[in-house]
Amino acid sequence: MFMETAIDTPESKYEILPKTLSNGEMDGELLEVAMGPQHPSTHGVFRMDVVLDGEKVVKLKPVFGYLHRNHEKIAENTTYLASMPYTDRLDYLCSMTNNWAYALSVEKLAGLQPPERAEYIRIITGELTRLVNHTCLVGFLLQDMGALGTPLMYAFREREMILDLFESLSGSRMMCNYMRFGGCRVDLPAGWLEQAKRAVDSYSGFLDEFEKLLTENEILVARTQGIGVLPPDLAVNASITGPMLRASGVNYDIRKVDKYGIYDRFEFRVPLGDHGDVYDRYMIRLLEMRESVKILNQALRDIPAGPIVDPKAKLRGFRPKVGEAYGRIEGPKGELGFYLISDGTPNPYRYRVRPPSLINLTVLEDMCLGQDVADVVIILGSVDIVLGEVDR
Amino acid sequence: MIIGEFFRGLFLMIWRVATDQPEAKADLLAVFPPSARPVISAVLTVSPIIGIFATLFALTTLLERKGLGRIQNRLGPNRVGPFGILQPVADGLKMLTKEDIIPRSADALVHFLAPVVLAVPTILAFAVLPYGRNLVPVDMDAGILFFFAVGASTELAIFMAGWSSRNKYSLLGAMRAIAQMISYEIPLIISSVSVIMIAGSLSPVEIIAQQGRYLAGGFVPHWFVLTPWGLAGFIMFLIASLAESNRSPFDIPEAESELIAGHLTEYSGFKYALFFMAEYFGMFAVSGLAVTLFLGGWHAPFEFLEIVPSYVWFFAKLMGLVCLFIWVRGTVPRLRVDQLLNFAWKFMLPLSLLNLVVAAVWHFTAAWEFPGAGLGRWLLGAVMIGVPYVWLGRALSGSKKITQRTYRFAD
Amino acid sequence: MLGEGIIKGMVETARNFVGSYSDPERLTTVEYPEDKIPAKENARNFPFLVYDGDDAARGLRCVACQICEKECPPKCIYIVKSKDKKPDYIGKPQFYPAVFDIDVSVCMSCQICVEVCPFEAIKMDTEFELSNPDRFGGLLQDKHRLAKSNEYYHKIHETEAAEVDARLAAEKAKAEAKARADAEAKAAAAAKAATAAATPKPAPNPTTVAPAK
Amino acid sequence: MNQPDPYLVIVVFLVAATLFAVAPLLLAWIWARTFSPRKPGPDKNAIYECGLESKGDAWVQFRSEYYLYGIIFLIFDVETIFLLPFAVAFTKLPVGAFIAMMVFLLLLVEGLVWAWRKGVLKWS
Amino acid sequence: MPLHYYLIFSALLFAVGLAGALTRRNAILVLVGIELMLNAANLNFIAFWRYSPDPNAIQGILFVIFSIAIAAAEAAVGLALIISIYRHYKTTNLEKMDSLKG
Amino acid sequence: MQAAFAIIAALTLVSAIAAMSLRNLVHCALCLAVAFAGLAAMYLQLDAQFVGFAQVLVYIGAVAILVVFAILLTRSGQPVPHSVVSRSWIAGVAIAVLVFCVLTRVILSSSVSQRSLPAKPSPTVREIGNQLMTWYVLPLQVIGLLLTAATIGAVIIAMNERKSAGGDHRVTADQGHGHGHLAAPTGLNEGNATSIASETGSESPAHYPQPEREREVLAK
Amino acid sequence: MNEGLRSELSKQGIFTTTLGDLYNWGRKNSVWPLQFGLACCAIEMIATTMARYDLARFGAEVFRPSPRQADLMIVAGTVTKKMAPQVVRLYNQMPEPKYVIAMGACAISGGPFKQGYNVLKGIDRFIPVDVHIPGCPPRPEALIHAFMTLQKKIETQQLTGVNRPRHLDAEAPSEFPVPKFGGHDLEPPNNPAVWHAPKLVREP
Amino acid sequence: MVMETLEQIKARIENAISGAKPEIIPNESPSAQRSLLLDPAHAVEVAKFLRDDSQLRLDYCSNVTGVDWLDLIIKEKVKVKKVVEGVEKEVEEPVERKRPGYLEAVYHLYSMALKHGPLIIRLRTENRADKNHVPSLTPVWRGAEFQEREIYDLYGIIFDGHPDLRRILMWEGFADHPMRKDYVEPDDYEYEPTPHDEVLEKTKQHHSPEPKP
Ligand code: SF4
Ligand code: SF4
Ligand code: SF4
Repeated sequence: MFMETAIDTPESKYEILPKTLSNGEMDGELLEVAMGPQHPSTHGVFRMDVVLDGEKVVKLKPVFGYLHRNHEKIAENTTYLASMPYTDRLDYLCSMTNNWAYALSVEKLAGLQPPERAEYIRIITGELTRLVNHTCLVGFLLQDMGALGTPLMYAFREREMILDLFESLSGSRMMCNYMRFGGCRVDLPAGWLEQAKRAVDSYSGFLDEFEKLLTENEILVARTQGIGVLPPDLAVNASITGPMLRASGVNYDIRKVDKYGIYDRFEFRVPLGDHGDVYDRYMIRLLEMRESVKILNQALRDIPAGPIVDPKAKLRGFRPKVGEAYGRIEGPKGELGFYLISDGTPNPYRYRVRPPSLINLTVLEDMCLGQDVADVVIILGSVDIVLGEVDR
Repeated sequence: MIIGEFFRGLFLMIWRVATDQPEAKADLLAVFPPSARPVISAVLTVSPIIGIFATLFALTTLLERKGLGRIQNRLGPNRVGPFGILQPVADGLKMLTKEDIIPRSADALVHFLAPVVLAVPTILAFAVLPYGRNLVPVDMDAGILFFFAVGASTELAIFMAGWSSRNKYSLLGAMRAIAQMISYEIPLIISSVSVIMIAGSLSPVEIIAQQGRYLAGGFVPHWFVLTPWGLAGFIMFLIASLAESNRSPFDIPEAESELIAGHLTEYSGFKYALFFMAEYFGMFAVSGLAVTLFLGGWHAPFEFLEIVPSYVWFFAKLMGLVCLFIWVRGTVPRLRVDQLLNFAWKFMLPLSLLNLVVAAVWHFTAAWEFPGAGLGRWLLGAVMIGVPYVWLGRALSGSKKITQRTYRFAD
Repeated sequence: MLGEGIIKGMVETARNFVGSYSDPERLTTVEYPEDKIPAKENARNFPFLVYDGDDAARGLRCVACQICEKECPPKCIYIVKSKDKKPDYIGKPQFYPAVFDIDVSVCMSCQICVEVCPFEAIKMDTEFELSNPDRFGGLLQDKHRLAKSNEYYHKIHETEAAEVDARLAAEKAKAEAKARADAEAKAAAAAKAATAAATPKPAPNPTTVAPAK
Repeated sequence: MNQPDPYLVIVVFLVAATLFAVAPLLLAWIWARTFSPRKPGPDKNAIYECGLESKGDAWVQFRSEYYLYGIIFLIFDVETIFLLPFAVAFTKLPVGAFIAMMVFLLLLVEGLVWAWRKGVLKWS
Repeated sequence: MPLHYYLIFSALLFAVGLAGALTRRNAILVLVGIELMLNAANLNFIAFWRYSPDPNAIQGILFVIFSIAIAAAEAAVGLALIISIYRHYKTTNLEKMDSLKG
Repeated sequence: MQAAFAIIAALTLVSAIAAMSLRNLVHCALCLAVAFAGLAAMYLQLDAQFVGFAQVLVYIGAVAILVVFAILLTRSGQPVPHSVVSRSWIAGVAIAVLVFCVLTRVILSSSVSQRSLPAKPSPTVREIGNQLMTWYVLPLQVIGLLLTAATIGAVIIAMNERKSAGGDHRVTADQGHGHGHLAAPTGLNEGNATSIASETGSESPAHYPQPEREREVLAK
Repeated sequence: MNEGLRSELSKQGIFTTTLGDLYNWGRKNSVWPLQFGLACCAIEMIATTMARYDLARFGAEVFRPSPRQADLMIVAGTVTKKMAPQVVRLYNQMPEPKYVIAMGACAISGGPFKQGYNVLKGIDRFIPVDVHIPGCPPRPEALIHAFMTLQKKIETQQLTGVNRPRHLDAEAPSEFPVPKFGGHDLEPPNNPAVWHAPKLVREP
Repeated sequence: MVMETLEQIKARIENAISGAKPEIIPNESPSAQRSLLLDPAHAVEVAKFLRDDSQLRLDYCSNVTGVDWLDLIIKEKVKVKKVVEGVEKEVEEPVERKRPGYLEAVYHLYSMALKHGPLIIRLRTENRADKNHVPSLTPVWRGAEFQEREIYDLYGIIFDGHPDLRRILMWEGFADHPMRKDYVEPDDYEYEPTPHDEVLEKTKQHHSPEPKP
């Protein structure tokens, strides 16, 4: 009798767990709680409609769209170049990789080839972005676990160092708008490489500190191990990508698979988890950061001199040929792809972002069912979403 | 004339308190008619305590914010008054003038009463703590029991707050808070029972008196924390008191990350401030009790330091513990509610019961006379509590398959 | 799993706490209104219009070609081209913007206007202390507020401004050379009694800033 | 020794604590009366729910876990009122009394262990 | 102060508890009424002990302690029963329970 | 003394009556707590310090909480629409009044009840402990047994069957998913995965059903 | 303090003036923001509270998750039409005195996304905004600057008199109607009591 | 690992599933990503084949998106033989061909197991108005779940067999599908500090230029 009142959508996808006990007795009532859109731990304006049985989650529906900013529509009404600054605002923690993915797709569409130095710069900035993203993620995750800001503060301390680099390179801390079709906007300013080397060198130290602070912490371990398990077969089928996929043990990293840019020149490994739980996702990100540091060291060592833009690239009056292209990179959150259809005009006919954050949320409910409410927030945190990208 | 006497008495009282002399109030009381003396005397006892703790509360909030700031590589409040010292005043003023919202569907009376009912017992708990050599407001035979009794009544206040708000987060938070507080109350009491066993009294004054001796030429105080059972009891007491005062990592009831602000969600204005204050008062009270039970109360750490006024030591130790709480708060994440309850029932409770046995053994082996007996006793106690600790810890974490992990790498 | 992890973490926080008193690495706070982090060379916030010389009205480099207006992604520039031409600071008659407004409450600091401007007339400012209780009065900037001198530009973006100046000088030299050549050619042509008129346009497109090295 | 009656001090404490808690509330009320009027409204006084309109009642039926914990707590609470007199008298008591107390405790612990085994202490 | 003050007060309390237990429909409140009656009895114990010629014979106190323990156990079991019944019949109303009979 | 008694008695009685007559059960429980507190104060007045505090500890700290839990668990928190008293409430009140009258008569007629207050006793807690552990050891053990029995009994009664059956949400939840036809990927870990060095690697798949084929690949 | 203000103050009498000063001092030094972020700007808002910029120096690090305890709503990010009712409701649920900072281009005007069909063109269409910070995102220092601007604004408010701020005026509204979802747009698309479309100042 | 060519795949699909008629859509841009157009009737079967076939194993459906193709008037000049003034001549004559509009769902498939891809498949609706159904591929690839919902929300394609087809980004009760090319945005530019012509035009239609005081 309470079923009707508590659960609204009759066509809901998941069968609702039998609430009535075998002998017809019932225990407790379902409590419907909205978590979000203003909620301390949904990382922005995300909402989950959670149905609780005591503390257990029996149903969870993500609700999107609170940050639907019509990015795709705006991009279809404007030029290819003018969309570049908008990509910064997709996943606003990783503007460089967004730029890169978009530039890569347009280059595919228009047949441009960035020069060597530009490729190196892209790798450097891209991996720095990965560091920023993973660091912040871990900080936020711990924040969700109730660690009162300390890990987050340390994370942001390091983030500021990298943002300084970005700012002196592109002029803006977060919204770099740095890459261009066929290259990059400006060359590295004097002394940038040295500064970057210093930052990268100190990063391992920071990671050590971070791990000392947390990785062995009993509370963290107890809170994360065995929570939000994502089996690999489901992960693949649900198109999960990025660290979340690899935490489930599937070896798929587009940097290795597509070898886009010049990733085949670098030596790095792809860490894989065995359990696919929150702890694995946390650890995979820490390990990936260490690999990123490796890549950065190589790239900073080897970067050649030379031009930074493909001479064929045009800034004004850019009109690719009729056709379509899909380009993708391994963003910090997963596969970030851009699908473009050109009809020969200066504006793309169709502009589509494949948002890893959104698609990684497909399995949110599967991971949360049967867990506690308190786990929901850390599971969500471990998925690593940014609402700008989820809702676009 | 009377006024002169009054001020002389007042001055003498302050002087005597400051110099640790007994009978501080006598001269001042002489001014008043005998029938009024008991009440005046009580008021003279009570008002400074509340005043001091209110100030301490203000300072602690600031200390906490600054301390957390320093832990987090930043400065913390420093612009309101010199070094930000007036920050709490500004906060208080603002809270006082803030609009007070009572949700429409809430139970207005209970909603109003909850913060009051919470604040009163926590303040009452200050009644039995001995603050200095001659400074104990109420010396009762069952003082410790009184402390626990008033501590127990705060749970109802939290329930009132959560229930009357009629908000889902509030009610969930309140239920969690109660579950947590009742679970940790038992370890809290039992871990102090070991002290009571050895001291043989429920009176805080007596317990402190038992810790007043010094060993090794005045350099090793005879505090209970320096015995194996005392140390174990102290640690358990601290953990339980963290939970009782809802401090991180046990701040589940107001777990921001899922329950907004728990039972406080619907409280605004000064009612919220009262909750906030009660949390800190609760923290002071349990720290005060921990100091009394385990850290020798107002006794100095070394004999030659006894010349320093005793209450200085008491408050120094108290603030030391408060700083420890802040430090913990700055470091650890929060436990989940079931883990927390598990921890209380499956770990703290057995160990605290075991600690009683250790204390008993300590008592029974007091008669040992052979050379090295002291050390032997110590080691015996340490092993008796340490081995089960390790075993239980292993067993509990093992049962949840919590392990060190290694990771594969693909090239 | 017996509490060592927590102890380790507490040691780490304690190190940071103590370090915050001795080690500047561990006390990263910059007390903003008194201390400021020095602005980076490339830092950008909102555009401003560069003028040469010292008369803001005359020296504006902007010729109201409206390219930036068209390219600005959120369309926050509004230009009305003058009907007449006015001599600029070197005396060359040019169109000028009768109205040049930027709504900084919309501007996304993307620098695209700067990139597309063929005349090096619009540049990015580093000023950020613009918060204002008045939305329309305070944040809609007209050309008088936008105009900043070339010296100011040099002050905030030293290297870039030097490059720009060099480029402009080179262009000017080239244009003059071309004009001279044209004039000579014209003279020659006139001698041949042919009609030829060329208005040289500064064609090269300085969109992507050339490599610094 | 003119130490007053302890209960008198406690009563005064009680009164003072109540005053201490109520006085600021009163002050706040006076402030609101004189200067800043309270302005209740349908939205402001609605239940907060993450910015959404609240739906469903919060006063729902809870699950019995809470009660199970409550039972065990009650039993152990009662146990402490036996434990405390024992503890106070402990130093003067024979070993036998200690053993008797241990038996008493063991009985209760047995209940706890039983409940543990039974999965009562599993918050699900 | 004579003893009968306490005794009459205790009788009053007992009567209140009894009236509640007899009149309320809700099973929980019936239990609460019983609890009140038990408390009234406890008060008697204490009062008699206090007024006994040999106040150092503390049986009265011990009795009350035991009585508190028993009352607590009773409350635990009683409330558990109510919860269990509620689960069956979805009501704590005694009259309804009567009519359900099942 | 008299005044204190009067105040405490009045408070206790009023809250007891309120506890028995209010409509909202949570209010009843709260009033009950006040009544308990009043009784504790009365114990203190009678110089039974230990019992007074024990009363607060057990009744307010535990029994009241239990009552509150029971109220929330049975959803009795909301005021009910119908009358809260039973149909025969007049009879109930009458019986209560009758009992009170009889009791009062008995009390007033007894000579014992006129006894006045003897000297202040000093029942220290130590005394209680001594007596408890010597003369009353047997009752103590009986109480221990009783409490244990009460725990077990109450838990059995209050616990529902599902708990003892150990049903796990996840299992059901997994079965409940609509997508029965997950692609079974194989060879995901193929080839390059170096050193499966996990200590727990062997037990990890227990968390989720790993497709059979994948195991084979891992084994290769 | 300018002359007019001074004369005004002398009219009010010394008591209310000191009281008012005290009140303003307390309010301005203890502004607790609502823990509420919408988009990219929220990241910079978080960065402002972090070690490098440390908003805590102003006593404003106490980000409260519940609007009941918050004084300041920093609208940090794009307010979409789907989100706007929630924002308004949250604002309504804050106790007086309450302030709003519109942080970033989006919150002021829709910013870069103002051409979007689901983007609200400025939160000041529904609730009164105290301080606007342009920028996309504004630098953390800009937020601190805005915060100080707000403090200055609070400082000059008077306790009594006709110029007293909204929250001290019993007649002034303290909550604003929450817009409803319509077929294509919010209904109403703005609150005319709060937002006046200013005159177009120039010829097209 | 290299994937088979599109032609090979097409042939194998035709072999394996009788009645399926995939069609290759060319792509002349430098990316050369051609795609397979599937007929809705066999789409699910083909998708299953693509996923399970041991050589393809396209287990990972990366990107799903909608495209709106409006009715297109294609103007061509066709040579027609005509009798003009009695003489049969070849005359070029403008012909207007109408390609009816349709909605399209595009799926980008990769293989995680064999690490190849992409294979692009497309599904088309019959028209843009009422015959806007295509089969849902969510039962084959869970990853398509939210993306198909999004397409439904923004383009209005109805996916038959989708487990939970509701609006995802816009609110319930939203009347239109905003990403369609012909969607008319609500006019809420009552005031625009930097008004461009089209904005002013729009404003004029809906609002009196005189704002309320
Ligand atoms: S910076 Fe970008 S948004 Fe701002 S005016 Fe220039 S082009 Fe427009
Ligand atoms: S592009 Fe440059 S010259 Fe042209 S209008 Fe804009 S600022 Fe002026
Ligand atoms: S103003 Fe810019 S940074 Fe801020 S929310 Fe809008 S787009 Fe993001």
